[in-house]
Amino acid sequence: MLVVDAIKKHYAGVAALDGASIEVEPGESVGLVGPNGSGKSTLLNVASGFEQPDEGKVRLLGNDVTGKEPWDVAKLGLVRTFQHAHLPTKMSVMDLMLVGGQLARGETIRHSLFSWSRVRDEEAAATDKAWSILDRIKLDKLASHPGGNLSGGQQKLLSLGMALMGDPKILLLDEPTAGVNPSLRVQLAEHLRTLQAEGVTVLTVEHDMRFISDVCDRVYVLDRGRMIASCAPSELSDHPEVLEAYLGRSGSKAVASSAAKKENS
Amino acid sequence: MHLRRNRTRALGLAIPLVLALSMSACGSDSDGASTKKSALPAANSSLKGEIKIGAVLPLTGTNATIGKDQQRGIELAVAKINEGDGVLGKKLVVDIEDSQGTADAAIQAAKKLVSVGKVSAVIGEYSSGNSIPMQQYLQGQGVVGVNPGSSSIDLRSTGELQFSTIGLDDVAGKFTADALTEKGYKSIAILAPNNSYGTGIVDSVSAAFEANGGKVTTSGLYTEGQSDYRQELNRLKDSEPDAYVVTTYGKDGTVINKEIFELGLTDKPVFDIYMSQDVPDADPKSVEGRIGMDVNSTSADGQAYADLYEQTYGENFISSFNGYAYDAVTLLAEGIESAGSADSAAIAAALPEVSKTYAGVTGPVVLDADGQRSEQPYVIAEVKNGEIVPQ
Amino acid sequence: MTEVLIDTAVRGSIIALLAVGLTLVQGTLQFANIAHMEFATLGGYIAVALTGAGLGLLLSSVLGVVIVAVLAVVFYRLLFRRLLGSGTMIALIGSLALAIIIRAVLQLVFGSRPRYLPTPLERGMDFHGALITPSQIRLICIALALLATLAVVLKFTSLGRAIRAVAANPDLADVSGLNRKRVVDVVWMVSAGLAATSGILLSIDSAVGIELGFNLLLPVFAAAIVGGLGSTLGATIAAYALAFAESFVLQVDWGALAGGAYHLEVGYRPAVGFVLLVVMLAFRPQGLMGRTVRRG
Amino acid sequence: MVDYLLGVGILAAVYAINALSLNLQVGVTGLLNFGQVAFVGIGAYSVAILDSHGVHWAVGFAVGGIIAGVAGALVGRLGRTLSSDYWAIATLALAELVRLVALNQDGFTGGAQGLSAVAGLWTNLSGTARDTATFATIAALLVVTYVVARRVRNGQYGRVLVLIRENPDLAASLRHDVVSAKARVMALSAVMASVCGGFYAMYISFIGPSQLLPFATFLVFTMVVVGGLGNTTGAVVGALLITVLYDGTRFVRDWIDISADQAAGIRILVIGVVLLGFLLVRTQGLVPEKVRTAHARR
Repeated sequence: MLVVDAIKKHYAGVAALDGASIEVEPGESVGLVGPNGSGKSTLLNVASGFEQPDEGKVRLLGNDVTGKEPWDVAKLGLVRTFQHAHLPTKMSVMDLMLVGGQLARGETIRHSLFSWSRVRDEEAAATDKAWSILDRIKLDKLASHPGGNLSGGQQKLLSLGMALMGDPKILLLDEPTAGVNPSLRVQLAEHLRTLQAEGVTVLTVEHDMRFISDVCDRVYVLDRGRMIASCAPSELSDHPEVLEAYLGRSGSKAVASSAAKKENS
Repeated sequence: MHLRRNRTRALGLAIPLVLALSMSACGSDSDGASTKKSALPAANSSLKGEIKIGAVLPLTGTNATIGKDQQRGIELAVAKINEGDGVLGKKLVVDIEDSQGTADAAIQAAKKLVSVGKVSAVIGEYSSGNSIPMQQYLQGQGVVGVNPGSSSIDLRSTGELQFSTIGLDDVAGKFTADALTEKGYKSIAILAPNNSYGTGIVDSVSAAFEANGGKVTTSGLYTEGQSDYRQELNRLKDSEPDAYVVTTYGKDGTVINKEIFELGLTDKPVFDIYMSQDVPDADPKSVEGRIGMDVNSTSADGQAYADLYEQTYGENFISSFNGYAYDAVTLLAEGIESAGSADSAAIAAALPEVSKTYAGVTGPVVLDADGQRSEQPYVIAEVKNGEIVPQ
Repeated sequence: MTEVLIDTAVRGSIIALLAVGLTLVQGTLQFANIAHMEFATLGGYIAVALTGAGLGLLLSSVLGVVIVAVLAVVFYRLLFRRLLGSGTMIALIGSLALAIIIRAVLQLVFGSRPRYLPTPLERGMDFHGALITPSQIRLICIALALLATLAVVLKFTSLGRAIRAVAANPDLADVSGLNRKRVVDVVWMVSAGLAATSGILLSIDSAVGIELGFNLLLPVFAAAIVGGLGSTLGATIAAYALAFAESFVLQVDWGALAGGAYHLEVGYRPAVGFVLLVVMLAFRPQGLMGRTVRRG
Repeated sequence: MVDYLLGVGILAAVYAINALSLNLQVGVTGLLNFGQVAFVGIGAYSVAILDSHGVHWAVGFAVGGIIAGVAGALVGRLGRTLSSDYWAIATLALAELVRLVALNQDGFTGGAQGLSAVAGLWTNLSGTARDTATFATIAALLVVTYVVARRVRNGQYGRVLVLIRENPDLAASLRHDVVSAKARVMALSAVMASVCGGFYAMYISFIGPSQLLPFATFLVFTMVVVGGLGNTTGAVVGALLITVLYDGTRFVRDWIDISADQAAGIRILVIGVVLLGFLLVRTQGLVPEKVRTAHARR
């Protein structure tokens, strides 16, 4: 399904990824964990086309997508979400859902000007679909609210809903539970399991180990740009490297955190 | 300013096309002038009805001082005419519109005069860049245009209804080229601003000088408003001519004159076209010994007119453009009188004929086949001890 | 060729002083201040006004630099902080508006004719076949001295390290216990002061006009971008390289390649920077020294 | 008086088209185009140059539209490698480049002198009738431009553009080709601006490099900001208000006794202060952008 092979990526001489690899099978739900600054976000960016690796390959459904534009990767069926949703305040929830849908005919200038009725029909079909997803994530009552005014947790949910509008084959979730309250977190975990049951492949970057063990079949551990473990979530504590990676450097967390921010910008 | 402007009445100080006078310099000019102002004479009460012509002048924008002076020339001419017999027994009215110093606004103003005021003739403007499109517009509307201030040779071809009461650059260019040849220069390098005035000067001087058997080693056009012109000046220097011919003004004149000195171009003769427009503003050291040409408009009528101007406005000429505007109005009035009607075509037909006998305040204004002033008095002068002295 | 080198040194110094300040502000606030160019114009006019009031040239110049530096902080606190709160785009439009306002005010006060500082007219000295005036030599020396001082301050002093820390990562500076606000104030003062110096030096060399700063906008921004965002060394190198390219392109007889004689119109000089910029972006989008310019 | 009002009306309509075009770029898509005047210039010069060679104006409009459209698309693609603020400077540079070419290539642009005697519209009419017909033409053109801008803004394409403005990464992750979307909206806006330029050259019968100064762009920016960034109606409202204000300040010398130089300074100052004031106090403009709420109800 998704193969990320021996990726190297440097920023100003500092290695963010140092030969990390990942392989996700169809229908799997895989977690990706690691301390701050270990390169998780960079890996996600490389996999989704937002950054080009210095070395290594990315394959998606048998296609080499290394260095492809993010929208081209997305068109193949890979949709990602972001750690911070940053949804616009000038667009309603429904509008955001619609913009997440399959590429609409009306997105060309010609069709926005001339193919009124066909565009309207498409839009109506997309709207129906949006309603069913909004019902499912329980945001239907907020459909006309500006997306940017929702709470952080609701924005995360909405981001997932927007991603689902395009019927993704594989979802890449970047810290889906960060800033989300416990009840929404439970909901989110349910949604992910349902999705997996429907055949959607999921790769989740997450700090919350309980969430990981709730939704993931398997988990990769990344540390300083290298993959140090791949196992079932329950086996994580058996790996000494993992423990060391998490606990051994907790003192320099502030530095690592800022490095991670820099990496994201 | 480095130098208090010293006006030499012998030099007409016509400053075609360019703003040579800073606002501050104008103020200091009027120091010695009488503060008594006399009102313009009232119109002859026997005049019945009106004959209306239009004028488009730069009343605002960078050339507003010139526009104001042109307006004065027009006022004086109108007062003189209406004090007498008017035009065709009617009172002459000149409707003045602002061009804002830009081409599009000048055309807008002309449009208004033609469509609302229904005028049959329009005087204007000052800058060639504005006068040319305006005259082309007027020609298209079948209205007579009289240019009292622009000197670009392109005005020659704006149409049979279009005239000029000021000599164009080909007249000035021929005079300059002959003067250069006479001084024995075999080759020259020319520098002029990159606008219609500058290109016109370069073309006409080059053509006339080459016709005299001379060689133009290089000709440069500089972009106005820069802080440095060494590139342009070095090109002039590298072409190694017998003499440099420059024409600059206001904004850039001082910088260019300074750099001419710094770069050692003053080792050879520097000939200045319309020298009164930049020499007074320059560092005296940088222009000492410079030669050049300027307009000379001393005539018997001219002196009386200058006195009238001073009496009316309480100061000397603030530019030399009022005279050409005065002549434009008076010539048009005589044309209408001679044509017997205010019909555009009739006026255009009459103008060349009346111009032959017309004695203008700026000297004779004989119009040639293209409707352009065919001769204009010029003078050669030299800078001695910081002052412009006729040779 | 000596002519080209002298031209490069003079113009490069002027551009470098402006580009370095621009890149410093860009580094700390992530925003390109278009009104930066007007600090140069302001400096020139303030020096003119002060000499007109009877002060000496040196004193007027120093005061001019100080006044502009203070004004810059005032502009930052009163305008830009608020504009930046509404987003970079708003701040960018706002800086354009401020630039227009400064020019309009200067035109109101000083008129549209250029003004001159009272410097003696000096004949250029022969330097290997080209002429250079004493004021140009002073200009080059002062500019190089200031650029060197800036480099030393940025590299070796605690203030310099603080500035670089803020530039490298605005969020981090708070963590490290730096007073970020003070650093930003200092950056504005330094960058505006350098710009004013540039404007005054140029005014001494030729004249100050309303368009002084705006005429330099393209080369200065080109140098800042080509040098790499936030990199003062890159901006300096790029400024001199750009000045050399400008001078060289104008000096070469392109017609000789085809047998004739053709020199590019001097009016095209500002275009050189733009072309250089496009070429740079095509081959090295991160600039000479800097981080990446590219954003997804 | 009628003619004066018609003149102001024509001017306002020309500016309104220009503002609609700029609003699509800046307001809707967040593309800070400081070189808008270049597109206007391309349209104006195309019509004027071809006219001087005796080519019908319709061909001039078509050629201008094509050149501007291609230029717009290329400029839009330049945004790929430039961050938004430097892209803005690059557009300013590009506009200056166009002006330099117009100024220095006098062979076909007429150089500093510009091109005059451009064939006008409605040459068979004259006087007020002609001005009325011209006004009607530009008003019709404005209505068409308004409808196009509004449909694009409010349709599915506009939805993508607003998302690109607010969060380009999110748009890209949802399979929207950000570069192409920007390039296409730049092309469309450039065509609008070039039509407006071509019309203006015909109306005024003249185009010269002095009309391509950056202040021309700045004036349109003020219109868009005052009207309300991102609001199509706002762009038209802003254009009307600023045209009247800017034209009105011409008379400032009738009220106070100042030199012409100073009057010119005041006119520019007024525009600058209005823009900065709106940015500081009422960033959203007079007619704020509405939240998109398509089909929000079942």
